[in-house]
Amino acid sequence: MNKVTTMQKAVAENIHDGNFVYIGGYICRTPFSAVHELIRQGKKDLTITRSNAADDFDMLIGAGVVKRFISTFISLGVYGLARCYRRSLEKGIPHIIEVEEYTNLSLPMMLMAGAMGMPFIPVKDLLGTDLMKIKGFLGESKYKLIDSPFDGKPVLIVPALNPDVGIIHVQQADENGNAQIWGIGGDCKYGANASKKVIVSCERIVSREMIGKDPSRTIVPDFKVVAVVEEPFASHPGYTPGFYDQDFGFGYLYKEASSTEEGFHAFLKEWVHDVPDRAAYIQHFIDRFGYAAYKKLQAKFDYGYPVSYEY
Amino acid sequence: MNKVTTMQKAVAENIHDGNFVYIGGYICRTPFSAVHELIRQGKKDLTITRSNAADDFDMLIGAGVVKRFISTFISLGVYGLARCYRRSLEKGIPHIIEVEEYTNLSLPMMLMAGAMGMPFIPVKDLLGTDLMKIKGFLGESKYKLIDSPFDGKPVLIVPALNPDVGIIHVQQADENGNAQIWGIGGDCKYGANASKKVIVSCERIVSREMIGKDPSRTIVPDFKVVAVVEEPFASHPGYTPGFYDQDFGFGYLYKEASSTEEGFHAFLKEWVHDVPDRAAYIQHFIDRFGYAAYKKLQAKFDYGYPVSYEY
Amino acid sequence: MNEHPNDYIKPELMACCGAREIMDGDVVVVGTGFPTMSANIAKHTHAPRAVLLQESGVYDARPRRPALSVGDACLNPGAAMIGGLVDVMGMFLQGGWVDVGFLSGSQVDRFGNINTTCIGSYDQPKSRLPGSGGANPIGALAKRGLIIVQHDPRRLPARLDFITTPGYIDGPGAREKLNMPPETGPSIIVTNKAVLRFDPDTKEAFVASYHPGHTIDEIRRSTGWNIQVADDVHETEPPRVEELSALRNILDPHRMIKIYEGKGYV
Amino acid sequence: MNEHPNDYIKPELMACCGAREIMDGDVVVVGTGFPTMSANIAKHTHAPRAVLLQESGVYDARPRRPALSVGDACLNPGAAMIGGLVDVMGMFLQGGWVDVGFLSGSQVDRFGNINTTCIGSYDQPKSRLPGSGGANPIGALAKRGLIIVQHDPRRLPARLDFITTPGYIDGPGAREKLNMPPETGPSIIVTNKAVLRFDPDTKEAFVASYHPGHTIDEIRRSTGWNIQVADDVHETEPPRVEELSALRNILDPHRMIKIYEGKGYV
Repeated sequence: MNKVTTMQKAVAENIHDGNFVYIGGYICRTPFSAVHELIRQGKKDLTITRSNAADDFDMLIGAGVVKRFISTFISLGVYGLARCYRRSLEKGIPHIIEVEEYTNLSLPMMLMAGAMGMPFIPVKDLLGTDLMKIKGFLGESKYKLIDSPFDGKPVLIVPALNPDVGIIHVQQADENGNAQIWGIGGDCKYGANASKKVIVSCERIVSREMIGKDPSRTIVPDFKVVAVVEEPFASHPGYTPGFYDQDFGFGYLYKEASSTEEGFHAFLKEWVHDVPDRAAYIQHFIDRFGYAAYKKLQAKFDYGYPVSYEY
Repeated sequence: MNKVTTMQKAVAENIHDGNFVYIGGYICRTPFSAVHELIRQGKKDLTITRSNAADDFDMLIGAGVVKRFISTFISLGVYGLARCYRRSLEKGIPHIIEVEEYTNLSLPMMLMAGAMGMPFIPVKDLLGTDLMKIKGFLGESKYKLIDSPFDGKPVLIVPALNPDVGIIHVQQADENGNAQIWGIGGDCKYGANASKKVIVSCERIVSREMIGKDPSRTIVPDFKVVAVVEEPFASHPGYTPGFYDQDFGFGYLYKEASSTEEGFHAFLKEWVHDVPDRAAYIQHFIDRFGYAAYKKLQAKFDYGYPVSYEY
Repeated sequence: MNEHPNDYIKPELMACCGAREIMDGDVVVVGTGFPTMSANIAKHTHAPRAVLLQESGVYDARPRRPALSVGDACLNPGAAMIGGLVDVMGMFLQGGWVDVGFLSGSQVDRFGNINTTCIGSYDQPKSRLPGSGGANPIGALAKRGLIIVQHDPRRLPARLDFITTPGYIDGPGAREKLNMPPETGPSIIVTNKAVLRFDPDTKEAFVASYHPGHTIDEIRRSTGWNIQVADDVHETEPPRVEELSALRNILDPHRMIKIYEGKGYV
Repeated sequence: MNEHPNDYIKPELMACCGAREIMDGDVVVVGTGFPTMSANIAKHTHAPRAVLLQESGVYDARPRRPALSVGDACLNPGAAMIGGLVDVMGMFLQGGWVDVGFLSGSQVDRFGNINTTCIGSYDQPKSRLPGSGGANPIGALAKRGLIIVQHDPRRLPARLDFITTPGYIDGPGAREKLNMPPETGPSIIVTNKAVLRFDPDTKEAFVASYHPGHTIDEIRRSTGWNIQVADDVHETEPPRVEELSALRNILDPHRMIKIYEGKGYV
């Protein structure tokens, strides 16, 4: 079944106010065009999650899309603290979001547990810290500290997560949604597979035959996927291995802009609301910074070796 | 650190009588040359495990190497029941092995739990069947049925496994032990990573640079590996994707031979004890069946596409 | 109206009975032999969007020869996704994505429980069988279990020597009590004499249809318990032209399915 | 005898202090900045077989530019293994394979507990910080935690506003009581004034050495608790020629490390 569509339709048809949404990426393969579309469509009251959140989550929070955030960390990397996040928690602008905090061990494990149909999973972090004392919207279900039924020793267990929708950006997918990646994975494979349905954006749509030339690269099978969007440069200002580098200059631009409410909204107007889709975004990028700046981000070529699955 | 050695040394130095040994493979990438070496060196009292065992496990059992077997299944595939396994359990020949039985869901999960440092893992199989009633050498530690601390509902948890040694065969590895595969994985990645040390045999040793051309294929990092053996055709009569096909004729030969004690021992003499190493094994194969038969098993070429990790 | 050639063999009829249980879009875990044939007949007829998984880690394989095991080399080239057991059995099956699972066994009881562990006692078996493999979790977790078994009182006994794979266990409410996932469990038993289905209230298998050439009386005598018969019991629909055509022209041109005749599926 | 050039800056000295804690063959989880520099100085001097992991999923990266985050594009080409968080944080860290983990924080207390969550109260923070990320599990599970922090009473307070990452928690026996893995915990705090180590009995950080140009008295005044001093306290060994050479010629030719001076590491 051909699931190729536009990001506008993918988001409009599959993500609803109040949904629990997993958004993949780790600077690597951030699904930024989907994030912009969520903002453009004015989605509300979302619960969002992923390990090590960055500018994309900050932007969603600043835009008022987010009600709840299952988090481990959020920053702008080299550009320091996440401004919109801070404004939300320190000053209630645009509103205070509810936060439930885990770590880069427990949250990926909770997504893996969700993907694998486990009710909970034991982890060895959190213990002895104030992360145990603070309980947000999950309340007493944030974790349980039990005595192991095997040896009686204390074991921490955390609940599985199953988002309503997972959004990931990948290098390539076929029209049905078989999605392939290479390079840094973050919690992408398990976040997507834990979700009840998956929206895939990709740098290139390839044939089912090409998928079959290297099936070990597939992280999500087509039967979980509800929409496939061919969206080159979708991770910008993040990067996609083999396609383009991270745009540190744009990161600085966002940092500066998001340092004030006014700057943030001007940024949103320019880069989100005033561009209807990713093609217009790229057009605007080139208009504003020049083709040379765009070209400079494109990846060098250094291909590896092909392998055979034949017998 | 260059860990390249011979299978003789790898097994002699790293596997000791009484060890708990994970042996990878799923017809695909069976580490058969290591299995033969275990028999040749007369190892004793091993506890062995993997999901969906086959001819290699049957051979180890018939050769008297095995004391205990954490199992899910064992057969000769199209050639039916595993003869040596049956003789052991039905007639005590050469001795009765102790069996602890799980399934192709719970055992891989127990190995994954071992690899990930979890004490136990919840699973949704076994319930309501006699697999719950029979408890072997793990006794009451085979599983625990608890009420979920989250919702009070019954949850089955099974213990993590951490073998002393893991043995896997892969397509390629570098001299330090970074091991790469493609194609059917079975429980190989988690079985190896759950083990305290890993012996890697491979079809080809490649440079560290070649590993780095496609790091997403690596399933075991070098710091877990104690020995690397370049051992082409090591999976025969199993197969390795991209290298050679399964040898159904040889499977029949083993089935016929293993149908009697005498036949089995004659088989061991011919294919294990009378050949000092894998090179001699291949020589004997060619002497016995002809180069054409050997050639026929070699994989066709149908290479996929290379990818770039550049930025 | 469907055409029904009359030159079919029993294993072909059985494969077609399995195929008809698969709905378009179903995610199906298959083994080798019957399951693969059934699933592929379905794909080539009424369920083109059904998709197949093998427990070894393969999704949507494109084998150019019939796979002789779930780890067969021919399942590798061209598949849509290849991982390992944890991906297929954990992420897809335990994750709740599998609609149909095929099962077979040396013994099957009235509740669809299956024995693939031993004949005789577990500790001193008369015959030691392979064990569960993927059968137990497939029986526990697939939404619809399709069971293939030969129809005789030894194979359909009143009581199993060992329950390897759960059907409805000891009857109504048993799966629920154990917190097994809702709306899972066996949905059909296809034998060489009949199609059995499960009563929603008693969870017992009953005769839904008898294959051409067989009688209710024969089926009753060949069953190890006092099997019930549906009010609307009828003759099983023989293989349709398009079903046989898919099987013989595309899936099994060498008619390897004939080996099942030798195994007693007549 | 080692030569010690005297043209080093404080962040270089601190990076060298970190490097000296790494033993040959250690598996090291690194972030960016100091940790990467320390680990690589070690690799280029006394610990050539130390290996590096980034929590994002990377093992043994070969970056051609300094990585500005643990997910930096430059970590991809040439790495020995790339998976995801579950591989590095689950399989390697929680699996017990990580010898050394680098940590930093806005506040560190006498037991090596770290705050990266908030200044002020959690519910109404004066300043909201990024949160744990990988720090909490690294602190919980690495055999030796190496902590980098600026030395002033605000950053080394008597009491943290929030414990994000566990050191020795509230002292001896605390980790054991929680069944945290044996022989794990912080082993050193490197500040811009001193090297602190942990008393094996009290689990409190004490002054092991003072950096050239600093005094015990100054260090005491800059610490938020009544810090103990080792009997054999001595001046920190300045950067060695080969350490500086690795840093300046190979790892950081543009001397990006100078930005830490601007951040107060002087």
